[in-house]
Amino acid sequence: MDYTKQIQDIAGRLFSEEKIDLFIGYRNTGFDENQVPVLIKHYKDVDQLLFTDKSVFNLANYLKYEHTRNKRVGLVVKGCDSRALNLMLTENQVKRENLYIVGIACEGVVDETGEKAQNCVECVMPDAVIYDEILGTPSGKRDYQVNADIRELDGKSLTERQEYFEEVFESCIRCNACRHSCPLCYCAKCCIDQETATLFQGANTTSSAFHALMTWSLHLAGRCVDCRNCEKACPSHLPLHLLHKQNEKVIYENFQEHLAGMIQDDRGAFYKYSLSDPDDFIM
Amino acid sequence: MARVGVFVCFCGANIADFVDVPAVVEEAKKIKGVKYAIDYKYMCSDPGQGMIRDAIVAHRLTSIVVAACSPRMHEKTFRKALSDAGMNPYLLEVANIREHSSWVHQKDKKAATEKSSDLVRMAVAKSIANEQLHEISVPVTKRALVIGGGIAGIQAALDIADARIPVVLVEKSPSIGGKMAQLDETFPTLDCSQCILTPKMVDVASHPYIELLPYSEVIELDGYVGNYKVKIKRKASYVNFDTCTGCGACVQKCPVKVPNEFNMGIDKRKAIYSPFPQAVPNKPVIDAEHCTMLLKGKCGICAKVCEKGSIDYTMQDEIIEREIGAVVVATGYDLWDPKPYEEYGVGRYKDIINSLEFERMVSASGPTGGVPVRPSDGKIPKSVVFIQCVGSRDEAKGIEYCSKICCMYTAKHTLLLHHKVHDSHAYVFYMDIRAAGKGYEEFVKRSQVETGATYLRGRVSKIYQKGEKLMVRGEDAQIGQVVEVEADLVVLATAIYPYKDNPELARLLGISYDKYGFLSEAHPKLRPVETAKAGIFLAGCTQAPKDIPDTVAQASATAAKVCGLFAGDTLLKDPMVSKVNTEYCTGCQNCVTVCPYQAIVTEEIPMGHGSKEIRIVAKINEGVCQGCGSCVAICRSMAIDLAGFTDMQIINEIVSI
Amino acid sequence: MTKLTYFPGCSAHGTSEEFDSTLKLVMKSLDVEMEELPDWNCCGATSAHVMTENLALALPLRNLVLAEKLSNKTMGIACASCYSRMKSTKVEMDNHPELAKRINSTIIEEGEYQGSVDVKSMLQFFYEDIGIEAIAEKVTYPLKGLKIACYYGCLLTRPKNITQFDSPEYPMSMDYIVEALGATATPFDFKTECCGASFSISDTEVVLSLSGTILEMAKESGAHLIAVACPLCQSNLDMRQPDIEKKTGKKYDLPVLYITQLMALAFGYPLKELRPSKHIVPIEQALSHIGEEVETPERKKNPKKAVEAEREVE
Amino acid sequence: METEVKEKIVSIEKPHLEAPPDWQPVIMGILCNWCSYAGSDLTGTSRLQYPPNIRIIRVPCSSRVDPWFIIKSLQTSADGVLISGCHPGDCHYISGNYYARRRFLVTKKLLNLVGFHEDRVQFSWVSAAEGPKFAKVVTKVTEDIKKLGPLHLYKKENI
Repeated sequence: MDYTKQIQDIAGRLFSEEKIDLFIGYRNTGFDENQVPVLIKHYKDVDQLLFTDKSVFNLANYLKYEHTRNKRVGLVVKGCDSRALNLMLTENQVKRENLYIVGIACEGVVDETGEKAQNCVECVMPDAVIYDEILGTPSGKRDYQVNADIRELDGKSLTERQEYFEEVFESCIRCNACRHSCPLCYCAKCCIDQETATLFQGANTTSSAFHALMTWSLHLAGRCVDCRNCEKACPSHLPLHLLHKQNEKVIYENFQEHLAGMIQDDRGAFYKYSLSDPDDFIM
Repeated sequence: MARVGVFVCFCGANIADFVDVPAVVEEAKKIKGVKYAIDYKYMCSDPGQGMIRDAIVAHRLTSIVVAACSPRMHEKTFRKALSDAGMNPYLLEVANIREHSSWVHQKDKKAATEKSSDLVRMAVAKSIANEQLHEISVPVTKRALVIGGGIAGIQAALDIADARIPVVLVEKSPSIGGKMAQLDETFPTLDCSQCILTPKMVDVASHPYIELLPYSEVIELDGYVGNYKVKIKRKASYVNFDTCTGCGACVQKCPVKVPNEFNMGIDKRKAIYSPFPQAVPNKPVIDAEHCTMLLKGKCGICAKVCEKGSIDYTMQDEIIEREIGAVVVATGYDLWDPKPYEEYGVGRYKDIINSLEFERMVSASGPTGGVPVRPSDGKIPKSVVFIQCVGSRDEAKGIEYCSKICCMYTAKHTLLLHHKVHDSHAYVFYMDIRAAGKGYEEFVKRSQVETGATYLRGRVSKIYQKGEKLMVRGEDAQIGQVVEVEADLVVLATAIYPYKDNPELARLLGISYDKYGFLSEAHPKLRPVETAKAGIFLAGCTQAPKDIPDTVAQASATAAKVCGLFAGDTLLKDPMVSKVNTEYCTGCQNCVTVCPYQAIVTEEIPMGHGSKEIRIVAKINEGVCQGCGSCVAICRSMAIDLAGFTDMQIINEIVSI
Repeated sequence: MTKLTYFPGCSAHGTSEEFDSTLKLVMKSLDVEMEELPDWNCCGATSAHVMTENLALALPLRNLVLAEKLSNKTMGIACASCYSRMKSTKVEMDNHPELAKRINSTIIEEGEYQGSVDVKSMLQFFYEDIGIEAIAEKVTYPLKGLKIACYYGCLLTRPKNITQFDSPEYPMSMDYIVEALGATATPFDFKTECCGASFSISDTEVVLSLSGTILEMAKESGAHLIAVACPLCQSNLDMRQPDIEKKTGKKYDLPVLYITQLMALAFGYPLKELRPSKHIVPIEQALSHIGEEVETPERKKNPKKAVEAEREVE
Repeated sequence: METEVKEKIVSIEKPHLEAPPDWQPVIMGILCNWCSYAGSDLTGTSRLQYPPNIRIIRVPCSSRVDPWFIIKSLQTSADGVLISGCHPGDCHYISGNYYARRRFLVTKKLLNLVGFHEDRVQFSWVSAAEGPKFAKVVTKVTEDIKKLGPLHLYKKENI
């Protein structure tokens, strides 16, 4: 999967036609074969752009920051990224007319080991669901499959799970990188940092990490698109996707197979309901 | 620094017997922030409240905790005590140590005492986070909207208008009057429907406080109690009502004939028509579906014959907007379609009619001049079979409920038939005779004696044609045999069914309706005329099957409700509503979708201080907000909070133990 | 080439051979390949379910299981009573898996019930799978002039929640077929009335009076003959007719023909193929009406035109 | 069998210290004002007895309950949480409990994933008329929590 050429052409075209003020894409780190996001401001820089199966990051994330607001932005989105973008549009965080979206019919990106990343293996929607033009041949929606790690955890006993996660929460350093790397964590002031929440908790403790991560994942429940930006950003390499995948599973299985951001104007699972939602777990 | 006062009540023996009250007081004194704690026999008594008032002043207390019975019991009482002492009443918290402790742990005084102390601790913690709140006063537009111009709508409109409150009466058809105008005589007194109704209709037309909008429909309603805005579509009548004198020349000359809805299609009306002679307003309208001029662009006879030149083929629908404070919905009912009863041959035999058709026939002003005739050959029927509960009380083919009025009007019909065709005989197939009502049972008896009608208890299983006659085969349960009756005419007492557009209307008004389409009242017994939405009321068959007296009574009740609502210039509202912290609001508008009352709108504010850029944030309409807190719980950035139940208050409670 | 599993039932090989034979002819011209269900057994009819429910379900279930062994998706059933039993068994089985398991266990050596085969009466098959147009196309000898009262009997369309076919009280499918054959279907109110079949042996009196009214009404409707799709209806109305006439003193001579016989005739097969000899009431006289002029029955209003239609201009 | 499993869990789910003999669990009860709180009042007025471990918080509607409250309770004070609202269709605020229901299920499952026993957080629909039911529910929850033993996991004092 290599769309470098096409993307450079598109960016070039958009700049020359003055359709955009900046273009968000990927470029080489310069010191290894990995890639980093890049914000192109000038026509001359477009040749930095590239797109391969190492273009892992979710660029929609950069739309939540000051320097892209009210600018005409072109950007590249894979299937998962576009779903996040969809939600950002639904939740009025970006204006569609300000965007030129280059969708990718994604064949999956690789993780640090060079293998196809897990979320790509289990991906439900590899093609961009919203775009102005799309690169590659769409392969369409795939069947939902429960995350392998979750399946494994379900097999484990309560105690094993508890010990496992106690360690996870212990290793969290509360740096909030997960939050900053998540396109859907765009709150002006995160609830975790607000007085009401902070008042009763120590700074960096297992307890506060438990509290923070649980709250965070519940705020993303029914919204998370499994782009794993958070995990890539986490310095402690926490398996954050577990929390999200669990919620995704519960929601998919119980609430009319809801998947976040698949269609426009479809809000998160918590902002609607069905009379037929499961009721048996309630006395 | 918080200075909390704690007042623990013995409630006579109710609490004291199972909770060590003094111990609770001692515990309370230890709680951080508590400046004053005391117990008393009856806190709710005058001396008890006195103690609270005095303590507030004496100890400069900043919030009050009363440990006593359930807040659902005496919260108001104690709030009053606070305001009497010049303190904001919402600085009160009640610890429910009776229903939640002394009464439910009567075997374990120690545990009950500990629990009570904890409950006090929680209440104190919460009260520290309490804020001063003030009742919200909402301005009221003193004008009412009445939807539907049947007897219910007419009655409601007149009663409201008589209280010198302006009323907008919207009726979808060209004339008010509704179903009652189609009736001949009314049970149980047999006074003529027209004679008692038409005067009221005229009153409506001439009433200075009523704005009558016939041939119109409500298409939009927004706002909230006291402050609704309604959009009404006035359908093009193609006749200028201001200049039209109602002479009727146009109607006479119009060459187009179409089935007459008012007479249930028994006879024909013209394409330009007013539904019936006593119509109000008595001005004709052009039925665009059938008018040759409007269909094909030629004819135009009515325009030629109209001396006033009131005919205007170019007229368009117009949208009328009104500001109103309350709504009365009185859209009435339709007759249920008996198609599922195929064994009756409905639709195959002309001589099977429904009771409203019969009503029109026997009406003196009706299409047959007051004599019932067989639609097939126009002969006067000698033997008439009335079948009750067609659709009603029939889960299999119809609906479960009882239509309430059929027993009575069928009895009436037998009488009317007897009066119009003396040598006729009536057979009535019935399940039960339900004649509950003043003078009803007597009326049924009378009809049976006077007419000698044959009442057969049982269902009809089949109707078939034999020569000219209809053979009605049914069971006579009393003799336990199948009987066959030879009938010239069969009258089906088809069920009352809600007005077909009710669901649509309910949606645009934001009120709920049941599985049939009847609009739902707020409470089946205690709030039978209100809907769940404040300021919207129900009158007549739109809520459930009713006879005329019940309908009129309910209509007047709605009028009383409306007048009550408009009694003051403003409405006072509980201050426990959501508020938005615009600094934190991201404008994702999830709260807008979640709010069950459409109480959340959006507003544009500057991006930062003095900044030109604007951003969109949520805005609570305090008038509409009912304080459920749905929006608070789903707001990820915690930008919304619910006064009286703030996150801070609840978290305080949680962490206090 | 449609394929269809054929369940004749006992009567098709006995009292109603003419049904069986004409059915085969008709299917041939409609090019439907009928494959008789091998080793089929009694449906249990009315006798089984007065004994035990299990038996009443097990007997038809065996047939259903056998039918699933064949490749065909549909099983067409000649006899209305067999049809009723099979269909209601199928519905029971499909809606109550555990019951299905229990009953199935009694005939398990025949195989596991899948619910893969659809059960239809021949009438239903003609109406739904073949279609009125297809039937009309095959007509070479239109039965114009023939007035026919279509009698459905009790089981072809009832109970509705079982049969899921046509209207339970006033069905029209057969009437449409008859119209397609060029004949006129008379308005007939007793088309689903009980003929008393189950009493035909035990209490003949009942049959006489019940079937009597049916004939009476059929005559009322101006019919030359009665069309049926059920052997029991046929035998009752046909065989009992002389006794009924004796009882009532009226003369009906209404021959009772199977819809398949009429179709065969209209499809151009010679009269003898209808096996006239099988009939108690001779059919030739009635059939002689073919070719007579009839006032064409009023066509249904086109709903689109309805407004126009109810609107008249002086 | 069921209990055995629970025993096992109990023994491990409190790694930090054993339950003192006179230990009593604290159960945080969050009740909606219109149905469940009224129901609990009825339990009182009809003098139906139930274990004294529950501490009741009044909220206007079950939809006011932020999953965060549950997490907070487990993190700070409570050994178990009971949340109760109006039966589906009876919500005083039309649809509140439907939204709440979704959040509850997800929260319950998520907590379970990270090692909290399902019984730690329980939900019920109790109408204003169901005094007896409320007593039954509280008794059940209390017994379940007693079986599970004290919850030290993530409690601040253990860090």
